[in-house]
Amino acid sequence: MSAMTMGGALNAGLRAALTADPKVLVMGEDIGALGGVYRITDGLQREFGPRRVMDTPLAESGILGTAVGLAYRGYRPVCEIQFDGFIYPAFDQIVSQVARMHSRTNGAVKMPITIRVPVGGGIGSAEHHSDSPEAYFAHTPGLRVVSVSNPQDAYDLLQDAIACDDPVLFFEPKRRYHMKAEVDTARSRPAAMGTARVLREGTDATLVTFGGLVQVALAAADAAADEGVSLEVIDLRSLSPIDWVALATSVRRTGRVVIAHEAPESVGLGAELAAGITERCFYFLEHAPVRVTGFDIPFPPSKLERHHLPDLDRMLDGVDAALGRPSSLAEED
Amino acid sequence: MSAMTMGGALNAGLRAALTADPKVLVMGEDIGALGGVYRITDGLQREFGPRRVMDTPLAESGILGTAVGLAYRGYRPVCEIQFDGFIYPAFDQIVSQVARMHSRTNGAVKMPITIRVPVGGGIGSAEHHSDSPEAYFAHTPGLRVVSVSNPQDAYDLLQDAIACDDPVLFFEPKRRYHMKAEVDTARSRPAAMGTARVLREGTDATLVTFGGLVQVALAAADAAADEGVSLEVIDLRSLSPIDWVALATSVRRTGRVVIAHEAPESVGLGAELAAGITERCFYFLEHAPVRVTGFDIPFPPSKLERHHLPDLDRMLDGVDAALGRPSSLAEED
Amino acid sequence: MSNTVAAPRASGTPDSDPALRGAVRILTPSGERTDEPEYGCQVADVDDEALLALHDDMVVVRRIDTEATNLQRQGELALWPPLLGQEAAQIGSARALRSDDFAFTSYRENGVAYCRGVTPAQLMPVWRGVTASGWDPYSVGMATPQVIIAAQTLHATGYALGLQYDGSDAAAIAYFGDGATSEGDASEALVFAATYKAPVVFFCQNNHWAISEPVTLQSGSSLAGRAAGFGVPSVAVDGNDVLAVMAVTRAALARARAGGGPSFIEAVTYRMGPHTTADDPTRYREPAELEAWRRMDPIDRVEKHLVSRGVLTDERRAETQAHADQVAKAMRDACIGMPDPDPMSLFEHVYAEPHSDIDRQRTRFAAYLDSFEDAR
Amino acid sequence: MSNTVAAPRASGTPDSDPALRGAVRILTPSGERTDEPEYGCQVADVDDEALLALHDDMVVVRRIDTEATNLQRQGELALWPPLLGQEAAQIGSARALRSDDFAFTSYRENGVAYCRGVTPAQLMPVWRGVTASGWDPYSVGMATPQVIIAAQTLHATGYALGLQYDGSDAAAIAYFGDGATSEGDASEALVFAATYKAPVVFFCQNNHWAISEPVTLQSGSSLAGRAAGFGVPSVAVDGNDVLAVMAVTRAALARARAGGGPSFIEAVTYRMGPHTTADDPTRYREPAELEAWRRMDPIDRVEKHLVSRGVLTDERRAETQAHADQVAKAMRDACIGMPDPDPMSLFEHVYAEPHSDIDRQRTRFAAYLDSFEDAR
Ligand SMILES: Cc1ncc(C[n+]2csc(CCOP(=O)(O)OP(=O)(O)O)c2C)c(N)n1
Ligand SMILES: Cc1ncc(C[n+]2csc(CCOP(=O)(O)OP(=O)(O)O)c2C)c(N)n1
Ligand SMILES: [Mg+2]
Ligand SMILES: [Mg+2]
Repeated sequence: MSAMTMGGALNAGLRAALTADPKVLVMGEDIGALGGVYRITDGLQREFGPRRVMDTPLAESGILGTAVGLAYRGYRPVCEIQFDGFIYPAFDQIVSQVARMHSRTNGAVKMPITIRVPVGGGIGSAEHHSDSPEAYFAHTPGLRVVSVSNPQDAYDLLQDAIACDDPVLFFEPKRRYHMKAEVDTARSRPAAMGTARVLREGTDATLVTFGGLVQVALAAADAAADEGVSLEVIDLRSLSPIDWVALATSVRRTGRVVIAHEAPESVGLGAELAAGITERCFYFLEHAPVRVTGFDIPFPPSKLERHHLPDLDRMLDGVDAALGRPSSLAEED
Repeated sequence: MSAMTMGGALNAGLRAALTADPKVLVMGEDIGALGGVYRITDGLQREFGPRRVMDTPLAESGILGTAVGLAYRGYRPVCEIQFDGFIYPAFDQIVSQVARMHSRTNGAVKMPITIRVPVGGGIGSAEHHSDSPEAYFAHTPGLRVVSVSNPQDAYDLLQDAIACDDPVLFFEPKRRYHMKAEVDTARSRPAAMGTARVLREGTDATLVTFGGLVQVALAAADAAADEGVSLEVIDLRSLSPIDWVALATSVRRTGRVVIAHEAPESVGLGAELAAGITERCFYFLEHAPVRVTGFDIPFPPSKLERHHLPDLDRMLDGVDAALGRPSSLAEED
Repeated sequence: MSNTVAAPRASGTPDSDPALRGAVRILTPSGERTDEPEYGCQVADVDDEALLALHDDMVVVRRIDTEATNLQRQGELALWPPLLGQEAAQIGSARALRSDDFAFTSYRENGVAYCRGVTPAQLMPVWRGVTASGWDPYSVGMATPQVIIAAQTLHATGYALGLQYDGSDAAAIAYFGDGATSEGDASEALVFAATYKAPVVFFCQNNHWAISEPVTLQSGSSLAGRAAGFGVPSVAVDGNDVLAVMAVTRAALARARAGGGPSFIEAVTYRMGPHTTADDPTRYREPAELEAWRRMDPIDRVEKHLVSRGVLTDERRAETQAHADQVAKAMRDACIGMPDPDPMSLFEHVYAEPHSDIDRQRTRFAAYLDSFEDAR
Repeated sequence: MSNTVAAPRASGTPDSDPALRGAVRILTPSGERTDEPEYGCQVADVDDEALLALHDDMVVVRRIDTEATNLQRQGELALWPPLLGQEAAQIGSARALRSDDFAFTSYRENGVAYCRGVTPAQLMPVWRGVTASGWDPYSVGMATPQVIIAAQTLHATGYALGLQYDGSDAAAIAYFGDGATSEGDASEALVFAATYKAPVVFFCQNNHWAISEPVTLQSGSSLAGRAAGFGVPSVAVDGNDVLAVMAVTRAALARARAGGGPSFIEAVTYRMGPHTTADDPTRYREPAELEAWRRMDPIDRVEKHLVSRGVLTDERRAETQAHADQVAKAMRDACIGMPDPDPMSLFEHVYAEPHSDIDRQRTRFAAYLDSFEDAR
């Protein structure tokens, strides 16, 4: 055990993966000498050399398309996309190539590509630096999608993702890069990929979220507790596949669920969670699943982001709705 | 009134738009001399010249990026993307530029761009020629999304989309290009954009779909009627925004809803419809909304597509589930 | 707003074609073998026998093309992209490859596939619509056909980088068309390949058309010149001259093996058939243009040469024809007999490792299919 | 697997810089005005007074840059991308534009914005995070800053096409960096511009770095050469020579106005500051490199020249300094006084026409905010 920030845990996870498997390569913009704009790859090029830790030309489609060729050749590329908003130029290579190559070739060609993306808001960034694009990828067959919320999961899941023979979108909430916690680097724990985690048990309602909002949800649960409301908090962790068993088990007990994410509401991951939970828990539900999300707007200028991003108050407003209390989210008519 | 195929109605709609407004331009790959691979632009270049009906180089990002510049200059580009699977190279320009320019410039710069896309399966096409990418765009703030199912709507909604000052993704189900019907070209009817349409009234359950599956849904309703089940069939038409009033009105009456689309289920449009309907109709629902969709797989080889695409039987299987009868979609445990 | 044509339509006949001017040529259209100063040496070893073998290849792939087109007309194939007219470009380049080299192609390189050892039977299933790929890429050193224009240029570059890292002297080759050069991916591939000195050959078949669009719409100047601007050595070659194509491809491969990095080859040829069996070229191109290019037929000139050498005897012709017919028959038999895939295969290979959402859908669909069984 | 460096790190000093060799130069680093045979005539009209005005521009934008950097350090701005070292490239090109020309730039062209008439106050809000754009593009003939690398090259091309269709003789100009040339969009823009002969000028500021990546990682050869390969006439210019930059830009604009189509300009300059105020260049570049480029300072050489001409008197210097200070003060005042935006503005301008989902969310959010009011 040693205390690490989430950024440090990711760096350690990458180092461990590079050490464990010579086929692992790290590639992206500014990840070499600079160590990435968030320093997640700090020191790795010096340690493993410029071939295993490659600065690439400034072209995201080129990064992913080249990674496809490297995977074709048996390598396991870990691509860093500098910011969420810069993944779209690579969308075609990800959706039409990375996601489909294994099925296209009837299993002959594997695509063990990990795509690391710093995501989300909360850090006062410029335009295109605060997107939460998870829904695009969770809707795309052939991809796995992971979102980490703390140093331990960051360390474990990054290595699981790199070791996985399928392509994995690995989302890192920027606002948690500096979050510090004890990390067990023993790798003794069973692989966590594909599973959600109950962070706090409760009886009145289930609060489901992931990534940067997990800490907010835990704070909301504390605040709710002060008002005598017992919230169960679940960190989804895996956005594709979704751990329906964990969700259904909780919601069947609490009968109420609030889903929170930063991305816009319409056709967001919350829609799938609400629909899937309703399908599995219809007769247990006391109220329709409630969504507390970013609005259906382009991510706003940083001075406005605190109004756009779900915070403790908006989560509690959602809990009120789920409990049938007065709320701005009271049922439509 | 005159009988037209949907392809013919689209061609007539484009001709009408080009005639009505000199700022309207049509651009895309092979749309000139060839008239497009589906002949939707047949004869337009001869009639309006190669500047207003432009063959473009083979680059989708280039097409959309250039359209943004033309819109900046006051033009109203109508871009044809040759097939659904080829829109991804333009994803960045659509999501980061087309969708955000109006909000980025605080309303100073409008993006009246219409993006026509032949979509969906059912015609035995090669790989990447049968996708249904609507969810990606319906999740993207700043875009409007329309899906047409018949010649009259194709004619009306295409002109509405071109006349709209916002960017519109305009999805045309390939399998209906040859569908024939009487089309009123008078343009007397009120604009239909943003509204759903009840195609058949029913009392036992509501069947919601759009595009190529609308005809399948109507056939399913006929078959259900034979078995004494009365289905209300709604053609969504607008995927962003969604006509919640029309949906809620119907489902509050029937208490049961089946949602069908060709795209994969996870985080698809059906998830939003199920979640949104549950939020609005929770106390009226007799059963959880049921989704009948393509599977979470890359679109399969054409010999398999009939098993992947929702057909009459799978829709009825979904209706059985909604009615609480034995069905392969019976609730999870 | 004036209506002057935004870009010239006609794609140009061989005589007026700027791309052909200065292109490397060894075998003239009249069948004369010239000694080309720079590249001639690369094919000095290609004697009459070797040339007869190349001729056999070209005749066979043209026969495959004809047979497949017929199969499509008869409803046995959903679609077919003919290579008619591009036999020399594909055979000349593919026969320059080593078995450990790796080819990333578009949908039209059935001639390349044939040379890589893909059996005619394996060519069928994709175009019949029974599977997304007819062969295991690793067993033949060739990826399955790429439909997304230019995407494979980056895959070849990445694969080549892997070869470099592995210390192998093998090379990757990317096949793509004139239209593909407009896609951003094609340019990004040149950037990455130049930066990393990747052992990759960019083989562009300029067949003058991208469906209905003439190459003049894709580029204001020569495609070979395009690559030079990225620091990638490039050359234009008469794509209907199998010897010249082989020569420049061997030279490019030699550079790659020696650590000299990427090369770009513009093979100037012509798509004599439709874009695919679904296309109707009469809507957009002049018959005269096609006629002019017929005189450049890649097989004709080889035959003229071999006849003048007295080695392409009637017996030999008959043998080649018999070979072609036998290949065509094997292909037809394999195609017609092909069973439809099992519905449950829908869920196979979506992921390499278990995925709970897929598992649930598989189970439900199996139950759904059973419900019909029960009904019986 | 060997660990040889995949690409050279250092970006090169001016003396050793291949890009600079053969680049058009009129004003030497020592301040001597030479008569450049090909482009000199373009700036024959630029006399001492005009040059003094350009000098004033450069001093002012450098002052704006310093002030903004201070404002960021003081927490008044969230971020700032300095243009230190690129004053001549931005002023020389922007002052060549006509008011009806239109500029599409990246985030770093604050000098261009100043010349287009964007007030210093309007430069602040975007970097303070109160709005996505500080000005109305149509009021100044300049788009708001583009963050997505190279995306604006296509916008400029499309806008230029619109100008052509309108029969206007105005032109569009796209500003982008050396790193941007690697993005597919930059190449697609060259393809579209060449095909349609669009009246657009591609103005690439090769400041040698893309954050921490040297230009050598983006291109194996000269960036100017890149464009030529697309059939777009191009020229490399000493980007720290305001006269030479103005001359080549005027020539390119003249070509565009005359229907000659697109041009590409590689302005060879240097990013003397960090990528942005959030960057730390000491992690990736040699102090020596920066030192060498300091000797090429774009303002120094103009001052040397004007002093040698005896026109840059102490009075004149004082005036310029006063002007710069006054601009900086106006900027600071505007920045510090700036109120935060109204929360309800979140929903404005997402669509130009009513959208029911937005309307619902607006209503709910208003109710949500009110619930706090009520609470009080
Ligand atoms: C990204 C993308 N856009 C459009 C298409 C549709 N399409 C298929 S082939 C083709 C023309 C390709 O021309 P070229 O690159 O010259 O190759 P050729 O067909 O001539 O061999 C087009 C536009 C596609 N397959 N992929
Ligand atoms: C599509 C995209 N990818 C990555 C980034 C992150 N990024 C911002 S600036 C920059 C470097 C740009 O370098 P260059 O084009 O030379 O312009 P300069 O900053 O030197 O002016 C990068 C990689 C981005 N903004 N957009
Ligand atoms: Mg072609
Ligand atoms: Mg730069």
